Amino acid sequence: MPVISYREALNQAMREEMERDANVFIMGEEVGHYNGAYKVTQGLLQRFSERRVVDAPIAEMGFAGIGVGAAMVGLRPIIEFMTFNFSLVAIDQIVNNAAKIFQMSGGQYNIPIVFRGPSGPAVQVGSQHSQSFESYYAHVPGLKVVMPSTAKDAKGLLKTAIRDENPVVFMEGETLYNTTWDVPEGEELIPIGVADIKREGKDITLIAWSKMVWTCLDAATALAKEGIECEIVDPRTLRPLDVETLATSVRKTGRCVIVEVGWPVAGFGAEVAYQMQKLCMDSLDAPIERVCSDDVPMPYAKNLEDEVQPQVKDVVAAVKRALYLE
Amino acid sequence: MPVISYREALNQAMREEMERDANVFIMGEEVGHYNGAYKVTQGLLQRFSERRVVDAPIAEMGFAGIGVGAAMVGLRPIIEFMTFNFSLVAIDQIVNNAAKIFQMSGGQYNIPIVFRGPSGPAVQVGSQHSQSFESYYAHVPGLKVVMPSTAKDAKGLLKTAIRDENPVVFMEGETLYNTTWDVPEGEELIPIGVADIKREGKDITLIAWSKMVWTCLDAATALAKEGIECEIVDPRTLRPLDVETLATSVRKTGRCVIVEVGWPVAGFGAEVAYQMQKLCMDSLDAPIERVCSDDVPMPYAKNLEDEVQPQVKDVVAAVKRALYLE
Amino acid sequence: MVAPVVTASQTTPDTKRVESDEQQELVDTTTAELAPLYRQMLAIRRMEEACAKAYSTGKIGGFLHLIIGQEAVCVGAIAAIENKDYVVATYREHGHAYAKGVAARPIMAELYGKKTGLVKGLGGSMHLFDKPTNFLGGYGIVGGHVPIAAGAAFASKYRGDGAVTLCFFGEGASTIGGFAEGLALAALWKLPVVLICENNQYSMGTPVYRSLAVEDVSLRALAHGMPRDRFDGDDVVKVKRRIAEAVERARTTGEPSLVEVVTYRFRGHSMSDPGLYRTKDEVEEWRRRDPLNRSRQRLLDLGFPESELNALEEDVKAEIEDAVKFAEDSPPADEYFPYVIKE
Amino acid sequence: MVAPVVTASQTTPDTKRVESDEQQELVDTTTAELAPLYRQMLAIRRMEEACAKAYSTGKIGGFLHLIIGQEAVCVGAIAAIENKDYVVATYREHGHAYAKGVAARPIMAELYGKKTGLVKGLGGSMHLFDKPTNFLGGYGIVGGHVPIAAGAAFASKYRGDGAVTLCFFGEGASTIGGFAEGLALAALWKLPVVLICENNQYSMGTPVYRSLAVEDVSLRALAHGMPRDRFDGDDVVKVKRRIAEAVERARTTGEPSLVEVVTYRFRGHSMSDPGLYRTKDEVEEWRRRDPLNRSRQRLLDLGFPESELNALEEDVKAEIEDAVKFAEDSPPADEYFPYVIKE
Ligand SMILES: Cc1ncc(C[n+]2csc(CCOP(=O)(O)OP(=O)(O)O)c2C)c(N)n1
Ligand SMILES: Cc1ncc(C[n+]2csc(CCOP(=O)(O)OP(=O)(O)O)c2C)c(N)n1
Ligand SMILES: [Mg+2]
Ligand SMILES: [Mg+2]
Repeated sequence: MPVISYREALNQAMREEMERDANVFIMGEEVGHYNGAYKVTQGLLQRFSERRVVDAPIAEMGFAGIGVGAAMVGLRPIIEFMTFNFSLVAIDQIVNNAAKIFQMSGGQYNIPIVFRGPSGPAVQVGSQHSQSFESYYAHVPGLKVVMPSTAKDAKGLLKTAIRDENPVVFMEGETLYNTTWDVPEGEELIPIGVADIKREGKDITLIAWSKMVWTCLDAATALAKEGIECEIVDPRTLRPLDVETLATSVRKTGRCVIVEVGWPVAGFGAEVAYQMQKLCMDSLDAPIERVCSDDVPMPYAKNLEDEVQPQVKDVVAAVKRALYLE
Repeated sequence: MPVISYREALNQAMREEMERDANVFIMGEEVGHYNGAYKVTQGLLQRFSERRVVDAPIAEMGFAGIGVGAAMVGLRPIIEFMTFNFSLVAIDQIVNNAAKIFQMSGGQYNIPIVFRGPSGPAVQVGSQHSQSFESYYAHVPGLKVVMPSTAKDAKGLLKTAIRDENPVVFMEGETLYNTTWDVPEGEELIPIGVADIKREGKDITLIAWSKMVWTCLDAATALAKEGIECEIVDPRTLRPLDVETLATSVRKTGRCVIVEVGWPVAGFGAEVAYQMQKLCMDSLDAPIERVCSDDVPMPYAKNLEDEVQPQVKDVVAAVKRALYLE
Repeated sequence: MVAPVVTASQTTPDTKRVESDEQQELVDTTTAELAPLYRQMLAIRRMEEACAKAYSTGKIGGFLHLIIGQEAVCVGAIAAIENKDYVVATYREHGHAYAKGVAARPIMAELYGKKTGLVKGLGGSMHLFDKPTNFLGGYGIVGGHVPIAAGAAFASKYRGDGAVTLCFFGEGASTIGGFAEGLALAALWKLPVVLICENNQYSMGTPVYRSLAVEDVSLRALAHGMPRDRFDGDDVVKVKRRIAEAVERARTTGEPSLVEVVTYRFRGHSMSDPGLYRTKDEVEEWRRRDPLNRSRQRLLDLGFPESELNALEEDVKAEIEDAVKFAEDSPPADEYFPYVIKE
Repeated sequence: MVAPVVTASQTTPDTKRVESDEQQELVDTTTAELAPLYRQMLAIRRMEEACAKAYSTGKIGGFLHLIIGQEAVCVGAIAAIENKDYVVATYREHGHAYAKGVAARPIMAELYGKKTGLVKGLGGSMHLFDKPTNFLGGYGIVGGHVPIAAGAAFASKYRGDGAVTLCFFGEGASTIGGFAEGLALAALWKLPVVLICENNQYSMGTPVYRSLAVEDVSLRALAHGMPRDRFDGDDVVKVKRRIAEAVERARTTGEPSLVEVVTYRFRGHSMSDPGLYRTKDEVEEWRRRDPLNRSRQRLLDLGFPESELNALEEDVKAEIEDAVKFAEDSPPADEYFPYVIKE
């Protein structure tokens, strides 16, 4: 199996799906001539021409809405947000139109669209550019929300998302683009709504998605040296959420730490916590712990930025708290 | 103590604060000549003139941002959203500007602004007009979020919000405007961040805010007939959240049902559930239950709309589940 | 490409076709053209009246925005397009749906919240959608549907299917960002969409002079070199002709237009609005220009027999009564879970 | 008020003052006026160069957007206002902050993420704010700051304090809703704000002809009857004069303006952009019009002694070196919790 980057995996997924279906097109800022602000769409303009790889002006609300309208009448748009920070100016189109038209039309018009782009903090870009809005999208019935942590998941899930008949919010890890993973060549579709166990372990369950899976893997390695075996469960899709796989692991280990890079209050981790305490109360040997970014706008200075975000040491500490080891 | 309506309480709060401080002004659609789409600003134009009661065109992003800019340089705007459904087109101004300028400016510019208006489902207004976005705002550091359930709380908290040095998202219950409550005349300021026990009871804790407090009160009355005594705790402000008062009650009763009118997934109730299981795990005799609206866009037909939303019978059923009575 | 070093301004690219005469000219027509348009306007008027009645007895709930007084706009405009063309509208869209070909029965049943409703009782008055007639829906967030219309037009251009999209909105919507972005993108990409502003003088209780710095909404086209038009909307045939020009341009050249039609709603913003912000005189003045009376008189002037007119009116009456009865007799809406996610 | 029954269009309210000559005239000035403007531009240029250097050695992180080539715009414009007036800017705002009176030291320290930074290391390059000079900040969401500028102007009008707000943004921002709404509200309410579009030909890698249907951004004023202006931005004195006209209008009549200044950035969009989307020739052509060279030559032509010029240049060099040293030597940023909520 070739080892490719997360960026390349996304690029392949789009390329393959665009080859497969002439109704798929990409629209967003700098996706074409510039080859993508983060180079995820590299080469697609050259391959598919301006008709199908459309550079948009700075008008997220406008082009998100154009995507929705085009999807209503049969196209399958991929709308790239340069980052999901900028999706806030377009969120009304996603929440009030994309998510609701199937319902408002009594099932007549479905919206096969993917909104994708990087999400979560990058490095030193300050508070307006370092946010994680997955809980906003996961909150909304009518949407699906996907957050892959590896190149393999990214490819298989993006292909599935593009073929889905519903709006999918596909949030990529900005700091994952260069990470690599074994990815099978050609067609591997990963279903939406199926969690993946990224590491097996018996002592405690870590639930994490996107970049935080990697932080958990590092923490698990460190903890393994102390004889603590973490199981890492990556939901991969937040809506629908594969609560059963998560709960099975938590029932097995009796302990649960949720790790997310976003803000704590009403973050998606809270939802996971609610579900786990509800489904696993009898098996839980300790309260569910959450590790999140500090409840602050992201500072610019590197030292503070690191302090704000969940680090390996924070996960290790939470695991120990949940194991009553300190 | 005079009995006044929730609407009148809000009106009094604004009127009194505008009398008190010449920097306070109101801006929003139809707030002036029309006296408010829901008549909350009744009479204020007449009293304070067009200078301080400003009818805005349909440009939520624009006038929310104007409020932020005016607040930066010393005014104290009250921005009315006709309903919070329309705040989605302005949410970028709230999340990226109002909430962050104090931080981005290193503490130089604070933003004393209130964004207020009705929130939550009204009656038969369909999916784009029946939404509860409190979890969106509660998610964001830099904001405060207030959701009063009674006329008394509405008045005391709105006055406090107007005097706060920070942005406050003040979400009113659209279906509460006509409800009445004893409200002391003149100055009673209710601090932000203090929960209120709306009913005492020993068997189970119901945590609910805004309209759902009333649903819980009705459920408690019904349950009392069966000998079940519910304690109803109303956080009143979601951010900051008075976890201690909530936890004290849950520790006392050992059972907890959270009732919210919004969607379940990553709703604010999830956050409350996380906090309660964390702080009260040892005292909990049953998993925390959540009663929410169904996970669907709101239908128009009255019968379906009722089915979607938490009703007294749903709360009663959840309480019985939590008490292992069925 | 080397950018020009000197920054001479481009000349103002005004492409206006705006009436400046104070008198309304008579537009050539025939009874064969006008009678069906009159019939449609009348059916919409009667349907709206039936809605108002049902609302007052609690059979219709929520917000109910009637289009009484503005019928010539949707009827005239939609008469200028084909079935394959798309229509996108606001919450004030019963007439647009009807003009696009949706029957009165499922519209009424929808407003009654019935299972037989156009969208199964899920949408209500503000959210009518109909796929067979390419009616892309009624939307409740002001301005939010303008990009959607641009998107349907984008798809037409992408596929080269020759369809044109009409997008209706009020003058109050012309200040919101969604409209501005839809307009800019349609102009940049030359999307075959006709943006039709129904300037009915009010945005809820706010008259144009308090919501717009300049009361001519069509001027917004100037910034984008987009063709624009502006005229009064009492004469349904005139509306049809002028919209047809824009449709033709969109269909043949792909070029969008911004067309403002000046009109008036006779009732309040919605059923809960008593409309106290305007004088009786003002309303009366506009009522004298009722597009229905105007068309009816024109038909008679053109020699349409009064007896046929009466028959037509009876027919409309029966159609709407039947629709009301259908709505009354239909079973209540009964499911919503299947309409969240398409499996 | 009875609305007019007949819908004659208002005439196009163009209030343009746009250059049509292909040659740049010389604007009258004196060494006393020009020398300090040149000094400011030079300091900004040197500061930007120092930033680029520090970025390449990893001492500055994140996004770094330099304004090299555009210095005449912020310097000229801000020279036209007083301390009490407000300035609102984008993420490309080091020069604007400096021109408004912020010292190089806290700017550099901020970019280094130091405790002594202008905003304590919390904001970085994109978010400079300074209350003493009424610099209302640099914002990262394109267009999102335009309503904020309108809000500061609203407050000035509310209080009658006579202050004017300048709002800077790029031509790429002119398609986004936030800009459109800010523009519409400023026009409607006659807010004393001057909206200054720095048209530097590119929005990241996108040239104007691919982002705007019509490349003249100032035309957006037409829809609102707002005064507009458009001219090239190489001559700092010309910028100052023309912005002064708009400022004077805002200060005396409260009327806002939309002013487009045509300029060019010599570097990529940010430090991570190699700028491959434009030709060497194009960049060279614009470099020949470098506003600094132009002002320097003008000073000499006006009889400013070369020796004084050299001294001035040495002085600037020392100032920036000192700022860099200050940044280098300062302690790292160390707290953020106190800056979330004001107690
Ligand atoms: C974004 C948004 N803001 C506010 C509203 C509330 N609202 C509904 S209709 C309306 C007035 C619209 O006026 P106009 O665009 O002129 O259309 P008309 O109702 O006159 O047909 C308002 C303010 C809304 N639905 N959406
Ligand atoms: C809403 C939003 N969308 C996208 C971006 C990403 N972005 C940052 S700057 C920029 C280009 C802006 O171009 P222009 O307005 O011309 O200003 P310039 O950078 O040329 O000064 C883009 C697309 C953003 N910051 N905000
Ligand atoms: Mg209107
Ligand atoms: Mg630019």
